[in-house]
Amino acid sequence: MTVKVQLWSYFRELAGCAELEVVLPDGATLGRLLDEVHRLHPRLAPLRNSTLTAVGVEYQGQSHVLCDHDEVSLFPPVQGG
Amino acid sequence: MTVKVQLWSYFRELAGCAELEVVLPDGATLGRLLDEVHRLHPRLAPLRNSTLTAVGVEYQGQSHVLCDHDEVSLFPPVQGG
Amino acid sequence: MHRELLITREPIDEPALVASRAAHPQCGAVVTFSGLVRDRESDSGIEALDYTAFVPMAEHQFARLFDELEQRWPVASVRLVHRLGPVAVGEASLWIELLAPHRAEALAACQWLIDELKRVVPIWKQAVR
Amino acid sequence: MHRELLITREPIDEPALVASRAAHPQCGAVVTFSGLVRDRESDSGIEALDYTAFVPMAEHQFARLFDELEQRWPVASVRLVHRLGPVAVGEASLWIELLAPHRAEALAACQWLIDELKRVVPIWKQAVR
Repeated sequence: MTVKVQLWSYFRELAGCAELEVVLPDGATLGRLLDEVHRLHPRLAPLRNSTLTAVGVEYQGQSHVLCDHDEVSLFPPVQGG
Repeated sequence: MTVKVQLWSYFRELAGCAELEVVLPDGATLGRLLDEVHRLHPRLAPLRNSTLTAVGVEYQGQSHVLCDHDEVSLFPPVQGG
Repeated sequence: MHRELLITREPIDEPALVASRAAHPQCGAVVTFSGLVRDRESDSGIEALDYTAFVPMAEHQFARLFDELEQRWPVASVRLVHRLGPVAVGEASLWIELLAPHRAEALAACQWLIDELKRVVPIWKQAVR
Repeated sequence: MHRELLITREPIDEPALVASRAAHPQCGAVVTFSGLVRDRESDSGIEALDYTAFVPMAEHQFARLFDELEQRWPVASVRLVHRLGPVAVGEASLWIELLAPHRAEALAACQWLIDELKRVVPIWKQAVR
């Protein structure tokens, strides 16, 4: 299956891109996706513990099971206000 | 000595006056003044425990010793805001 | 600490007060509180509250509260307006604005100031039905 | 609970927002919070903060916070504006207004809402020096 990954805030500068598509085995989790994104963009890997993860507009944890065509967002801690 | 007493809020309606002058022995306390005001205006007496007392623009307690020409204010709990 | 106090019989013009806020570039938080006259008092409907004050003492007690506020929190500015006379339901009887570097201190100072003014500032209200 | 949310690149017109407040005759307390850009960030001077957001998720997360706010406190109205793009020092990046019957609940809800939005709403800022 293929999921679309959006990066936000300074993750874009670190990775050098805002959006990528990742091919994963069916039933892969968000954690498995992070492994793959970090393999492709190793400068994001050291920030793994503070990375926030969402599928669509909802936060999801690393054990969340992804579906084909999911839109995943990865971003650093939020700073609004 | 003579002190001027101002009543505020519904103490005016209860006493039927806004201001009175009270003659007291030298060295009399605010508590002694309250006794005298309550003798003159007995409808204020039941409210003694909730009555707030000030000399000039400062709160003072019943043991405060008054001076000639002091301006004393008596009023119910405040309700601003 | 910048301080402004106004005890007035005029309506409180909240938008104008907000528009006249001075710049404090080290402040990240502005908290304002408006106290509005509710349509009920002691479980019965009212049309207005009529506020009276012992004005010189009220001014003095507000000044004391501002002194203490300044000791307790790093507030850069406090502005307070209290209206007297009849105030119709929905209108503001009280307006407070506090500026501070951070939100927690501005909110805490606001809560404290309202609690204290309701304890010590000689202002009273009477329901108009 | 009345709710309004605006995520905008336009300056926040605080006086106009205050002037457009709707009547809620059962409410005695209005708390507003303005978050202003401070002249320093991480101990060095700045000219502005540039805000970006993942807007659809920000809107959804604000809606969730408003739902929870309504469960927790008897708030009659919440209005919130968050600005995006460059916001100069002294300008507001955030404006919140809460109306409630009494002050304690309005102030507590305001504190909670700001704390939560800084935890979950996907908005980020970058210093402009």
